Amino acid sequence: MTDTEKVIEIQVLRYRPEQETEPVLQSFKVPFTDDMSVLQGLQYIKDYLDGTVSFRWSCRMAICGSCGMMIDGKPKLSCKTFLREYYPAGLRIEALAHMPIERDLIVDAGDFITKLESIKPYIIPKEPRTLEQGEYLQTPQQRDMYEQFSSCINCMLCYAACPQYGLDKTFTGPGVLALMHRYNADSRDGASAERMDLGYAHEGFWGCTAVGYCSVVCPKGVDPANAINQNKMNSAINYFTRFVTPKGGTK
Amino acid sequence: MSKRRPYVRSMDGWWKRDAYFVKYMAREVTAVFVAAYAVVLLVGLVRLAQGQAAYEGWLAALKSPLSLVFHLVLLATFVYHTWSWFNIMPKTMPIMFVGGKRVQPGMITGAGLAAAVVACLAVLLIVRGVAS
Amino acid sequence: MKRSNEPIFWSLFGAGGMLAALIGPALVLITGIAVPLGILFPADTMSYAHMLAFAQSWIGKILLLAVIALFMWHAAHRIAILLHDFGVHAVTVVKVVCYGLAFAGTVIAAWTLLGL
Amino acid sequence: MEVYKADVAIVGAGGGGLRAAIAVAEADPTLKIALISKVYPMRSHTVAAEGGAAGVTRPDDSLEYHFNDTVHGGDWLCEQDVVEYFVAHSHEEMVQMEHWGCPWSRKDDGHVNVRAFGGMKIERTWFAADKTGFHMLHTLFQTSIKYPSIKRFDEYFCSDLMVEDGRCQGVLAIQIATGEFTLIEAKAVIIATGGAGRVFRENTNGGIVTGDGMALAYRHGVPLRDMEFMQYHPTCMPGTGLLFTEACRGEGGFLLNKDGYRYLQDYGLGPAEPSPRNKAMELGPRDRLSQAFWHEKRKGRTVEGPHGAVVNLDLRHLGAAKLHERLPLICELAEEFLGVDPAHTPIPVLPAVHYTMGGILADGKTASSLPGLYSVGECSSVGIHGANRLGSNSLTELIVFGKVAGVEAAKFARSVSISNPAAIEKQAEAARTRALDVVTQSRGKERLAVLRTEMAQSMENGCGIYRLESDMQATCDKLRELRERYRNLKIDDHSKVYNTEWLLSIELGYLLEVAEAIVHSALNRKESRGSHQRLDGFEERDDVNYLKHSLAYYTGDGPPRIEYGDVKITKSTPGTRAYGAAGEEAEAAEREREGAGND
Ligand SMILES: Cc1cc2nc3c(=O)[nH]c(=O)nc-3n(C[C@H](O)[C@H](O)[C@H](O)COP(=O)(O)OP(=O)(O)OC[C@H]3O[C@@H](n4cnc5c(N)ncnc54)[C@H](O)[C@@H]3O)c2cc1C
Ligand code: SF4
Ligand code: F3S
Ligand code: FES
Repeated sequence: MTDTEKVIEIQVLRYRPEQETEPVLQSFKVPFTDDMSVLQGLQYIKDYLDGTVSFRWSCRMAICGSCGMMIDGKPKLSCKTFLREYYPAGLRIEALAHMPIERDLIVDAGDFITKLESIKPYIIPKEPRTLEQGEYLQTPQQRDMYEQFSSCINCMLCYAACPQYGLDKTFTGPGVLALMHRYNADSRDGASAERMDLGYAHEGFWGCTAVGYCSVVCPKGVDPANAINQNKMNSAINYFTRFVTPKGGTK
Repeated sequence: MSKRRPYVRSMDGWWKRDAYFVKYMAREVTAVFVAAYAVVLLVGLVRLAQGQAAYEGWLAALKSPLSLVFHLVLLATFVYHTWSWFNIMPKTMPIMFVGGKRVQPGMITGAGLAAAVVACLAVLLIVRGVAS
Repeated sequence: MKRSNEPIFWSLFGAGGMLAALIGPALVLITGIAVPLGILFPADTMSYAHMLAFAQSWIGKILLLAVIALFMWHAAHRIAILLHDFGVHAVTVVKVVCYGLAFAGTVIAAWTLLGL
Repeated sequence: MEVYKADVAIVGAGGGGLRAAIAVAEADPTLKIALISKVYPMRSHTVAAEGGAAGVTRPDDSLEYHFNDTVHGGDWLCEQDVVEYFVAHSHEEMVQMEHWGCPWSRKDDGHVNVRAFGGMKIERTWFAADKTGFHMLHTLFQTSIKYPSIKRFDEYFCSDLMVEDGRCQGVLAIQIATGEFTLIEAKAVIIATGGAGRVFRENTNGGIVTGDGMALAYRHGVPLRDMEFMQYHPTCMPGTGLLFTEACRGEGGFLLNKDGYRYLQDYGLGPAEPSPRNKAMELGPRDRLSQAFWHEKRKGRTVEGPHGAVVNLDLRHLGAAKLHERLPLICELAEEFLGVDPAHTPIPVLPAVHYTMGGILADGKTASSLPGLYSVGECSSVGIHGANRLGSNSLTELIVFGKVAGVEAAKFARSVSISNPAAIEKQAEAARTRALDVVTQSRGKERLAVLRTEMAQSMENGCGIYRLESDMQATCDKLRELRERYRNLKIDDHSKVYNTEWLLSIELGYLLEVAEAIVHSALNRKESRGSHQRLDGFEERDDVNYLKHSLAYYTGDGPPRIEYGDVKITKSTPGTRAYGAAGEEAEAAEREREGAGND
């Protein structure tokens, strides 16, 4: 930390329900070095300037999904966004868009969790297997069909990016639909027909208008827009053929 | 008892918040021009059914400077439509492999745009061929 | 959960969008710019006689109906979403109006073509 | 106060807690499970584990090899009967994870692939690219959703255990969103709160890894075992301490000093060969590698970086394609945090605190000395890590012993009932006042962050890779002082909704007490073993006096009382830990000896 100390202005959108009726910006001056993340800037504020600033964080390595925020208006993980990118102009940090603010930079994640729970995010085996029979065989290519969609860290950046979710909270939303596709596309699973009940509904794939911003902001390359929109074709085919193909036919 | 009071922010004017949203809206707005063009053609068709005089009135209207400017705008929006259509195309396709290798999104967009160029040229050539 | 009827409209939207993306620019160029200006194409390309013959052929009828109707359904779907995006909350009204107009356009086009 | 009546309460929803919850649910679906976590389950630090999880898989591997690697690696301070159980059940638990959907990396024929890890004789580490912990945690979390009997208390912070009639009968938790308390009555309690790496300055751990469960059990008289053994991981990011997984070396990475020389060959780990050989050079055990770094630094052969001395982790010869397939997260970390592309430039690394080998005393079935209280995962000392954990054993520990904890706690819960609800509620009221006092009674001027920083620095000085009595004593004194100053905190935040400063100050209380247990256990162990290495006249292992577990007991405001417990030896008597060529010779000699004995 030898470089001469630079100072950056960080504006934080504060909201303390016991104090404020609506969010207000508060400005802090933070000394920083080039290897400091935005999260470290916030930690500096909390440690030395104002202990009441609240935010979530844990891993510091872009894998736990806690630290999503709007940084200069874009949804980002604060632990892998660096202060140097905003110098000398300074930056503005707000809670993730489209979700209710509980306090400061903390949003209510309850809706996301409820939706995640609703899609049966677990393997319902096509052919049950005992432990003695060992693992299911799955070729690397079969694994590739879903692996990308299983990389979701539940950071909700895509929810903050998706205007359709912002406009209509009944929409299941990008991250959770990507996880639904992750299980449907897994060669071990046999329950896509069950899950697709939701997929086929207005709250499922059809709530998406292919804005595509979800995939742009996703820090893990999940591409939820693809997970959703590739299913629209399947859903349409199923819609028109469901009376001729009596059972399933969803894959 | 609980002191919780979650604050819900307004969505008003959301499309102005991010350059990405502006681009998305531009893509959606092309639909208005597609509709307009369909109406122009529909009017032409109805005129055609009403007889030669009516139809030629329509043809004459197409030649007016206002109509020409309007069609130039239409052309621009149609080109933008084509570009944006194939740009989101990769999102609408399942993951594909060719020779064990994942097909990249750029390739799908490129192929789509190439197909559009070929189709447009074909239309132009066929119309010319038939007409002369 | 209730199955959405979107697939019907989405399929028409998709077909229209694809058609517009593939040949839309060429059509606009021909009917709206080149022919009116009398460039690139023979002067009588869109003459009454030519177009009448075209509209009376089966292939012509199908092509004209496809372009007009699908373009309209494509546009109707997007405009309905656009209105929703701009915060018009009367979803059903918007849909009835947009899809209603596209339906009307389709009927008129088909009726006219059949009468020729 | 809100009261929830559960049969089994589980504190912690990382890999260990989730596996235990599923085990309870499967053992008896009528049991009500309360799964309490201060963060949403998928934020738990299991998510950060990169490399993989061990389980004997290949035909040329054997349970005996895994046993020996574990016990030798642990410098014979392992409970050998527990290790035997562990290695025997590892593979089936890994298969269970596969059935639940974990996206293990595969071979072309569709079978699960295994990779090499440090200190291992045969490759046996199951992996999901370099996001193994992430995939295991999400698989377990998502699978847990299937069981209706699991009631989650997400973002509830556990502040105390309820002990009545000599057994543990519940926990008190703060709902972080409201600042209100919930008493969770339970017939059995499992602690699965993870490690305590945050007592040190430079570490690979997440902000939530603050030893909470250890401190809670400790305060209620359960001893913390073998706390002096803290694992340093040799390849971490300078400045942040973030981890570059051992799999970097498993895949063939080299460690180079400032002259580009593979210095490990100077420390009994050679000979240096171009491709990785198990249990040699870069694939030696973590304690040895971290110690070698320390010596290189003393010799002035490390590179000076902006955050102090580093060596280079060279992955260039693996090629971009393999790096992106096998180590994508590593590439991402190196590029984003350091601006280094590992395909073209070596990564600067240094050792940082990584894993807490010790923990809440637990028998082979995860039961503590307090009836009704169980522990699993990094917070627990079930006895398989000894003085130094073998890489990739702890993820497996989570699922093998998570299941055991669930089954045992379920059994116990069915055999008892809540004895005196009124008394428990009274206890809870008292505990609530204590927790609130941290804020309401704070009238001093000590800043939380200052105390935390001083503690972490002092722990690094006194309990680092090499230890001296004088330094350890200084750290003991410092911690006394900090515990004193802790009473005079200045808290800015007096609100209820998401008052994170309040929780941080409760956590600091936990950290300080766990830190004391660590340094006093270290000071009292007058020998060098595994990750506990002394330079003050106790450089050798002393099996006569110290083939013993240390047990730290809470004494209230005073320093912990250190006692010793026996180590269970079943089939491996203490020998020399040798790696590289020397290791192979030693092994051959042992085989001969054993062969002779059998005749
Ligand atoms: C960077 C890194 C890489 C690693 N790589 C490997 C590897 O490759 N292979 C391997 O075998 N091991 C690895 N490890 C070790 C292994 O990942 C951990 O030991 C293990 O994941 C710990 O799991 P756990 O379930 O015990 O705890 P955690 O996953 O840490 O979970 C702790 C849980 O307890 C909860 N909790 C804590 N305190 C409280 C409280 N007061 N109130 C309520 N809830 C509380 C937390 O919310 C969390 O849910 C690695 C560790 C790190 C740090
Ligand atoms: S899809 Fe991407 S952006 Fe959305 S929650 Fe998952 S990781 Fe985050
Ligand atoms: S941004 Fe939203 S509208 Fe669809 S493509 Fe992504 S979910
Ligand atoms: S702190 Fe874990 S993702 Fe940023």
